[in-house]
Amino acid sequence: MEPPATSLADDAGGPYSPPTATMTRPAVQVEELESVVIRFAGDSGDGIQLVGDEFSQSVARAGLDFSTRPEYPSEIRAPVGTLFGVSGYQIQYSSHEVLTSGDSPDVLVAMNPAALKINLQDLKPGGMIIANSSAFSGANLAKAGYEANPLTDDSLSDYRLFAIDIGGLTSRAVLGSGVSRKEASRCKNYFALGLMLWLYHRPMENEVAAITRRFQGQPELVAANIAALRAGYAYGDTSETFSVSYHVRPAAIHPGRYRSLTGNQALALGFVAASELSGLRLFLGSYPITPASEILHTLAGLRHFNVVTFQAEDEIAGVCSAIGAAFGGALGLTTTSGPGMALKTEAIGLAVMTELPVVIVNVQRAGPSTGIPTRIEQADLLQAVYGRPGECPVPVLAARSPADCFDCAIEAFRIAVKYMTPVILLSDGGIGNSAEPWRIPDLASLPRLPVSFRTDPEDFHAYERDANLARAWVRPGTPGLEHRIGGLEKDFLTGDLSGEALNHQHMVEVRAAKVGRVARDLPPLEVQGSPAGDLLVVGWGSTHGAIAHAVEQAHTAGALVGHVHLRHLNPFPDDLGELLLAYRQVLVPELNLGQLTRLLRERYLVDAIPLSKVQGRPFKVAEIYHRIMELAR
Amino acid sequence: MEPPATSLADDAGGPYSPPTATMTRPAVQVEELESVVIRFAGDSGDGIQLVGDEFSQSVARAGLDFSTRPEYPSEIRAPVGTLFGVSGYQIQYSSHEVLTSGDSPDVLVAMNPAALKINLQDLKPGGMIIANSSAFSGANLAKAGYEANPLTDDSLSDYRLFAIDIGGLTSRAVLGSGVSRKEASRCKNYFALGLMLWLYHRPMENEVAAITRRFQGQPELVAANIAALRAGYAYGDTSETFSVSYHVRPAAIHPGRYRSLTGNQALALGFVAASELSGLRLFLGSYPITPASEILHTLAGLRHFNVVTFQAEDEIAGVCSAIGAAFGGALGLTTTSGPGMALKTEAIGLAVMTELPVVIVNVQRAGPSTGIPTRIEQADLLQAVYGRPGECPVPVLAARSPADCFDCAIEAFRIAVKYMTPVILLSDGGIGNSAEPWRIPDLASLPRLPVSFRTDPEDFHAYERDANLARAWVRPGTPGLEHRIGGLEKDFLTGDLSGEALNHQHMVEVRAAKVGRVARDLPPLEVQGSPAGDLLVVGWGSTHGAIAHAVEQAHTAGALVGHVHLRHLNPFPDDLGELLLAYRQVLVPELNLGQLTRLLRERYLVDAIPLSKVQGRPFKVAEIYHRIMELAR
Amino acid sequence: MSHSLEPGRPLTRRDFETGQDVRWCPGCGDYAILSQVQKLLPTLGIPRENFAIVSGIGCSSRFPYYVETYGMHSIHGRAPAIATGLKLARPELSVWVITGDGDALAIGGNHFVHLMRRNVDLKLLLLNNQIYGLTKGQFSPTSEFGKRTKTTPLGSIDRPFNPVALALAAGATFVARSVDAEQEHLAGVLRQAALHKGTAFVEIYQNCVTFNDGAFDLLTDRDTRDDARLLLEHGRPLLFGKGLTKGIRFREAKAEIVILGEGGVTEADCAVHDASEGSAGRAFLISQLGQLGFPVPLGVFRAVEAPTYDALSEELSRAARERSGTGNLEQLLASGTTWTIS
Amino acid sequence: MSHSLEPGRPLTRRDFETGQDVRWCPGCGDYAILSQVQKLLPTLGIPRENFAIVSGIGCSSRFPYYVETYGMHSIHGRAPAIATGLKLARPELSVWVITGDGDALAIGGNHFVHLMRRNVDLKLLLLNNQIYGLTKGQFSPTSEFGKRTKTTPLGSIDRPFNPVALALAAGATFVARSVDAEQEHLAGVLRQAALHKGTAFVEIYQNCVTFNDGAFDLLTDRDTRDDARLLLEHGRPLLFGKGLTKGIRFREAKAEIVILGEGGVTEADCAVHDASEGSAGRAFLISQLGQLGFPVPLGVFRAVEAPTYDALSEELSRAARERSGTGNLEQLLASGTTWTIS
Ligand SMILES: Cc1ncc(C[n+]2csc(CCOP(=O)(O)OP(=O)(O)O)c2C)c(N)n1
Ligand SMILES: Cc1ncc(C[n+]2csc(CCOP(=O)(O)OP(=O)(O)O)c2C)c(N)n1
Ligand code: SF4
Ligand code: SF4
Ligand SMILES: [Mg+2]
Ligand SMILES: [Mg+2]
Repeated sequence: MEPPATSLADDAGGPYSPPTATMTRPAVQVEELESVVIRFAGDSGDGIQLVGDEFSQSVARAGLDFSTRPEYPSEIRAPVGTLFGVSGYQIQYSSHEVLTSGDSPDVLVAMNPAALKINLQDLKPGGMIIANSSAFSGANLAKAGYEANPLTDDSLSDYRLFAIDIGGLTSRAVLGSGVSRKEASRCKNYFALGLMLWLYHRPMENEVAAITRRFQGQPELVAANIAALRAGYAYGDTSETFSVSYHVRPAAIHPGRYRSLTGNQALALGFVAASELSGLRLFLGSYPITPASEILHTLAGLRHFNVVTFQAEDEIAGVCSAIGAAFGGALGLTTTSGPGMALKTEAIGLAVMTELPVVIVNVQRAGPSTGIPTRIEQADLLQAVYGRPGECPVPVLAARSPADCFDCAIEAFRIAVKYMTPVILLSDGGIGNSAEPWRIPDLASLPRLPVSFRTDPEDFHAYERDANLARAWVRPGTPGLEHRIGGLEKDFLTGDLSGEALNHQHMVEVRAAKVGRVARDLPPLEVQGSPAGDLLVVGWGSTHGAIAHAVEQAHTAGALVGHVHLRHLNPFPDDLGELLLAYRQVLVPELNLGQLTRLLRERYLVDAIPLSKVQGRPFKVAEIYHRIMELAR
Repeated sequence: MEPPATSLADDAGGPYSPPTATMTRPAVQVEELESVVIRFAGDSGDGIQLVGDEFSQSVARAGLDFSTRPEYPSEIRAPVGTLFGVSGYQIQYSSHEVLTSGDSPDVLVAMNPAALKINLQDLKPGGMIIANSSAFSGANLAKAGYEANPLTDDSLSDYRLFAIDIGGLTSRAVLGSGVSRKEASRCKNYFALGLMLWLYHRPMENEVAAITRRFQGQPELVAANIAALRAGYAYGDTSETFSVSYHVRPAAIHPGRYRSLTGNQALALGFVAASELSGLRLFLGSYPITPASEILHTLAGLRHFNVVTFQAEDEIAGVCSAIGAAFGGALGLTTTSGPGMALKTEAIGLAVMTELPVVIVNVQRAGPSTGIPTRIEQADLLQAVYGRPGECPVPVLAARSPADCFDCAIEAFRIAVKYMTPVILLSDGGIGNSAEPWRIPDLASLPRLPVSFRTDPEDFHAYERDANLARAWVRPGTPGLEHRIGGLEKDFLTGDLSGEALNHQHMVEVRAAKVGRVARDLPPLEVQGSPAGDLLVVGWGSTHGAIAHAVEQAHTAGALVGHVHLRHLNPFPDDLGELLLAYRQVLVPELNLGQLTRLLRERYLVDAIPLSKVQGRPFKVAEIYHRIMELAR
Repeated sequence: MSHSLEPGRPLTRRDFETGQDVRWCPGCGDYAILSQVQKLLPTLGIPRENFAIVSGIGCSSRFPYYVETYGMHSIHGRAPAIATGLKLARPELSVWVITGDGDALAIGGNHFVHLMRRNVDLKLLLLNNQIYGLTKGQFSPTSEFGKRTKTTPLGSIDRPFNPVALALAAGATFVARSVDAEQEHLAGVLRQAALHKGTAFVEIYQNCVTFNDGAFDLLTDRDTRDDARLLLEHGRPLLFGKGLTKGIRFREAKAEIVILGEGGVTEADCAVHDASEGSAGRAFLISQLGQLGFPVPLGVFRAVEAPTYDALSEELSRAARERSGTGNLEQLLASGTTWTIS
Repeated sequence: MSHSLEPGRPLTRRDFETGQDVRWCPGCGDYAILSQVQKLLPTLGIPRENFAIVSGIGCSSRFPYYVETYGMHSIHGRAPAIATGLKLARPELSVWVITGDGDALAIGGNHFVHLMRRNVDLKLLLLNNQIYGLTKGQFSPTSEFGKRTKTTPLGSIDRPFNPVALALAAGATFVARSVDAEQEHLAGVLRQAALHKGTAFVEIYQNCVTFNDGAFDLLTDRDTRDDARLLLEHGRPLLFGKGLTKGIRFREAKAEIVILGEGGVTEADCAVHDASEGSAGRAFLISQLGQLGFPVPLGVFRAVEAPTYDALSEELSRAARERSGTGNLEQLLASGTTWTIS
């Protein structure tokens, strides 16, 4: 298979530029790989995220598929060299479709002892370690809890260790560029990047350009960082440290124009798209919280669209302002994570009662309570479905990947305006912060979001319903349609207050039925693997990649296993019940104690088996694969 | 069966006084009844609740069992004569055990047209109407939506109508007592009471005494109201309007000393008992909300106990202050209803994480959102069990009757301190406001609530657990045990912050297992009716009376039906699974869309059938009975 | 149902009445306030459909049901937040918030102060009866110390808020106080609030006949009111008492009562009220008078011009469009580093 | 683990250190504040085990982990409510609240003002860095207008709170301000707060090196601080500037700057600071100075005596017992109308 032609444009609408390969390759052996998992790790001040991002950009340009996962320390700027100050960035890229950032790295780039200490346990047996030996000295070793220097005490003999004086080499390389010692030391991440580019056969030119852009107006820094980059590349090429370098063939990716996107960014773009597609103002009322804040940050930078962002005094004000905006005829949006979600539940009840289109995004994190804010978890599903007093039904969606976030954002507002209802959209910290390539869609391919406000005063009744059981949306400012809504129970037609027994029963049932109607819109479920057989693996949210890989492996190994991944968690798609019956057993891998499992058991009386992991870490493909093979025999 | 001897003491420890029967009975026919349901209804200014309470006291004194249900208008003081200003009070009393306030009244006392209009639909076919004819005039009829006077247009011919000029007769009776016209008119409720006492063979003396107490220091009002009471009694006796009067034999009630109690009062007393039994301060932090406020009102009046009440600025501060108090070594309590419950969920998560004994009472009302605040509903069960982000398990209990509230209050704190966990206790507006006789327990019969604070600094670890999986409770102020707790995930032993993968999994599982342990303490389930057979009716909360009646009837009619009523909703009792298997079918009557049904289906994969009523009204026995008979064949 | 409007006909009070039965206790002070608002709205030159009234929960918060405009009877304490969202989404609407002392200052206290700080162009009427009416008589954050209520049978130990002072400290640009029974005064204050650009906060003392009857009698009874209250008028000296024979002056920064004519004191010695003063300092001093045994000030404490939050928000959007051009979705989706696989 | 105490040995700073790694950015102003608190606590004559520190969420709220007392790192904004419950349950404890500008004034604004109003005997230290630190740099309710942050790329349109003014308006009995870098000043203010009976609120300007570096440089740099700040001292005239050559006086409740020596002005013409004044009016005027281009006041604005909420609460219980006797459960259960079935 030949690598597909790729083009790179750094800005929207930029000119086509053919791939470049100006460096002559060193004369070492080249090994072809199907895929590789690399983890960069270092102190939070080491610029690890930057290196990771740049490396992934480079990989993307080559038409490779990839997936990344940053791991931030939970401290803002932890003391240098400590274990809790370690920052990590993992990337998997491949000539096949990449669905996760990989279970265990093949290569660990460790910029200091703490980074080695924390990440070694994940490294594949026999994996490669590239360690910055200059950082492996007294204080740093002690802070990481090493009694002896692991680079020299033979304790790493099970791995392929490359101890390189990255610090020293960088300092020498940047000599003469006019930067301070401190600045010089900050360049070592580019040394590491240069080395990795060499090792994985990636060209350097784009990085040079990127450095030039990044340090615009600071010519010494440009010079120093480029020098470090080139020194790293040259080190690989000339030092004869490495006898092998690696090449991964480009993937057979769907043709099109691509960019890299995190889940949070994708949500932001999706919401802007919903605004443009509906012609309505998007109003975001939000209170910052990890790992959801980036959606607010991104949308705050897009006010040249019909977008208004409002940093509220708390989460309650966030959702309430969105309800007010929806009452005004805008797309009401609020974004948060677990603790904030708890606070919004009373107001979501009001949105249910007033039947206003508001989307509530919960980028889940590890709980309960403050929990482990920077860690992944999927434990807010039952809260989304059942977590409000009263019979208070709300459609619930979940995104499965960063790219899927874009579609889910539009889908959430499609449902909200069609059915006049709040909608909860679940993402998680894994998806939110991970990047993957995203094929930029044609505008024409996006779904329609038709909205028509009622303007005709003839025979108007505030709670009269259309065929979707939705009441009419009336913008204040429309003459003759003045009316009042609120949280008290309403007459099913006029919307006047009503405490009538049968009216209440009717309204409770209608609100439930309306949410139930959402199922009518859903496309048939797509099943990966066997369409029937021994085992159906049912997943939702960010476990998609790991499950899909595991099922693919199991299927290839001959197991009669299928995989369905649910985007709609409430209501369930109509065809799910039948699908469940087509298999002998049902397995539900979740990053919680079995929440979807409970919903499936209750709804379908199926003895679904949970596969629970609640460690603040994503599933490894192998964990799911093993369970599948146990069950599918 | 002879009526049991009864004694009446108006104050605790008062002297024994034998029953009195000084009035000579009128010479009308006396019909013996097994039970009777009476509804008093009138304008909210008519003193209906007072009459109802007095009547129920009278019935109680006779050793009859009873159950009452007030219906307040949702307005504070609605305009006179309007439909939404109608206040009602229903009592059922019987020579058998009384479990509900009755489906349909046998007798309706209607003080004005609006009261008639609203309540007529509930009256038994052929039932008795006692109407205050003086109120059936122009404006009042119009406000109630009557075009003609129903007392005179024959529209009530299906009922036994007694139109009595209660207003006029009262005015004449109180002439000379020196009260104003307005005050005179306010006495008509006592006329009605007098009449009903006569009609149901109840003595008048205690009412005379009650009036004397109530209007202490206002001799004219004492005189006037006693005059009205006697006039009502005399009217029955002498007017020859009634050819029959009624007598209900006293019930075979468990001997003991009794008082009448609403559910909210019973909770308050139960919490004081928990404080006394544990020797700990009871701290209530609460924000007023219908129908829960009365618990706060009652406890605020009991500060001569070791009780501190704090009216917080909102529900969040209410629960947070309770958490702070529990941290301080007190019994932390907060009380609310649906909308407030929503607001407390974030903080309940903190209580789960810090493992502090806090009891959260939710006196449910009709939702969602503001809903119908004065109406009954049981729709907050799923929110109680699942309504928090993260894996956040909390034991959930529900009281079945006003008297049961007392025991549940103690049970809630028993669990909270034994397992160091927040506990949610569900009641509802029906139970909260209804009164029933309560046998005053012996102190010695109350459960123990042993609490021992840790004081030994040796080998102290903040999250070390005892056999119940509870961590130690340490009161600040204890030397050498200084430690920090909080909402972040903790090391399983030391309580230090931990983001460790396996520690988190362990802690999530331990918190779940701890709540699961509660099931070990539970007594075997009690089954009413058939211990196995065709149909098990599973209930929880305030539906107890209606279900028990219906099952009794069905059982008597030969159906193989059993009834189990769950106090513990999370975790379920260990023997529930087996019990469910002993019946062909399972029916779950609930005042919601099937919330316990969902929990049973999920847990036991049993095809439980919901019987849903969401009308802001309790079940009628007949509704459940019919469904039982359909299913049990 | 909505009273129908013929185009062109001037609006009247009746156009702002709904058919709904008004469900307050007979004699409740809320009636008078409703009536003043219904009189005021038609005179503002704003089409009826461009009004929106948002309330929380409480007796007072039933208000929107009785005014024939767009309205939302929302949840307890959150009306300011909902109204803020509405106004930011639709700056052209005239948005009013109706709230109670519990709604605005107990559960809603945070939204209240943040609204004042931001200066969103909303009118907020706080119907202060110093009690929780709807829940039948518990003390509120404005109830007096020592008050006996259902939750304080031995007397409350909470010291009350002074809502005017709180609003001033939070940065409010318009702060006023009136009382239900003084219809003319109330009408005047409400009109000024309506005309203010920015958050206009009006505290209205409101008599709850059922649970706190007579709380403001001192201020409204003919016999006592002249000495008990101080009517603030912009540009006029601070005078009170029967025949305006007493005055307030500030020595350094302490208030003193002076008797005109005594010891040669004249009107000119009294402080002149300047509602438009840049600093909120003096308005705050005046707001403290009631607490100190001085007469209770009624009227407009402060009315200063400042950019409104909603206007600034629109301005941000304009600036963003100026900088980046009107947003283009296609460009946005394809922004950043892109590559093409063919 | 707890540093062990021999009975009788006087407490030292080290007794209040925990073994925990302190996880703030190097150079963060929180370190200095922690250090002052650790120095102060052993000197108060309170056994170590009788301290409890409650915090919310934020960088600042990590504080309890580093102080060897009882502590709770609670949830965002709610520390005042938790601490209130703790103090009402256990009035004998010395309870401290540590909070940030977001924690106390954004999500926690309501609990903050209600705490001030009630005067619960708690010490509340607000570490104000005018930014959300923990969530990595969004503007806070105390950030300046126009600030560019992650959520305001075009500049913030929110006008900031003045926490001191807000606390005064809410009725606080002790209000002070200091700054992390001025260790001695901070130590003095903290000591006064600790000794105050009632809610003691201290706003501490705290430098966030990572997201808002240098925010208070004007107040702490040797070159600028003398003109930029006004050090309040009870009973002393309001003087500032190098060599204390300038003063503040109030004319009719308006502040003016005077230059000593110019036009015959002497110290005696300047306002004398009286933190114990009954009315909060003048303290409020002083709190406004910073906003008006005058120097920023540091020190104790207000320190007045008033019954504490917790003491009043205990007093209620005493009164109840006096009236009804110590509660007897048996009697309570059998109270009201009872009847006996035999
Ligand atoms: C979340 C929530 N908490 C509590 C309540 C109960 N509640 C309704 S109104 C109210 C207070 C009303 O007082 P105020 O705002 O002064 O209004 P008023 O009735 O006096 O006009 C309370 C506590 C509620 N509806 N929702
Ligand atoms: C309910 C909830 N909402 C939001 C957050 C996210 N959050 C944590 S700290 C914080 C603000 C911190 O700012 P500040 O109080 O000023 O403390 P600092 O970090 O600056 O010391 C926010 C928004 C949270 N943890 N919980
Ligand atoms: S309770 Fe008070 S505030 Fe409420 S309607 Fe009645 S009088 Fe008005
Ligand atoms: S982010 Fe700022 S406030 Fe937080 S620890 Fe770092 S310097 Fe301190
Ligand atoms: Mg009120
Ligand atoms: Mg801060």
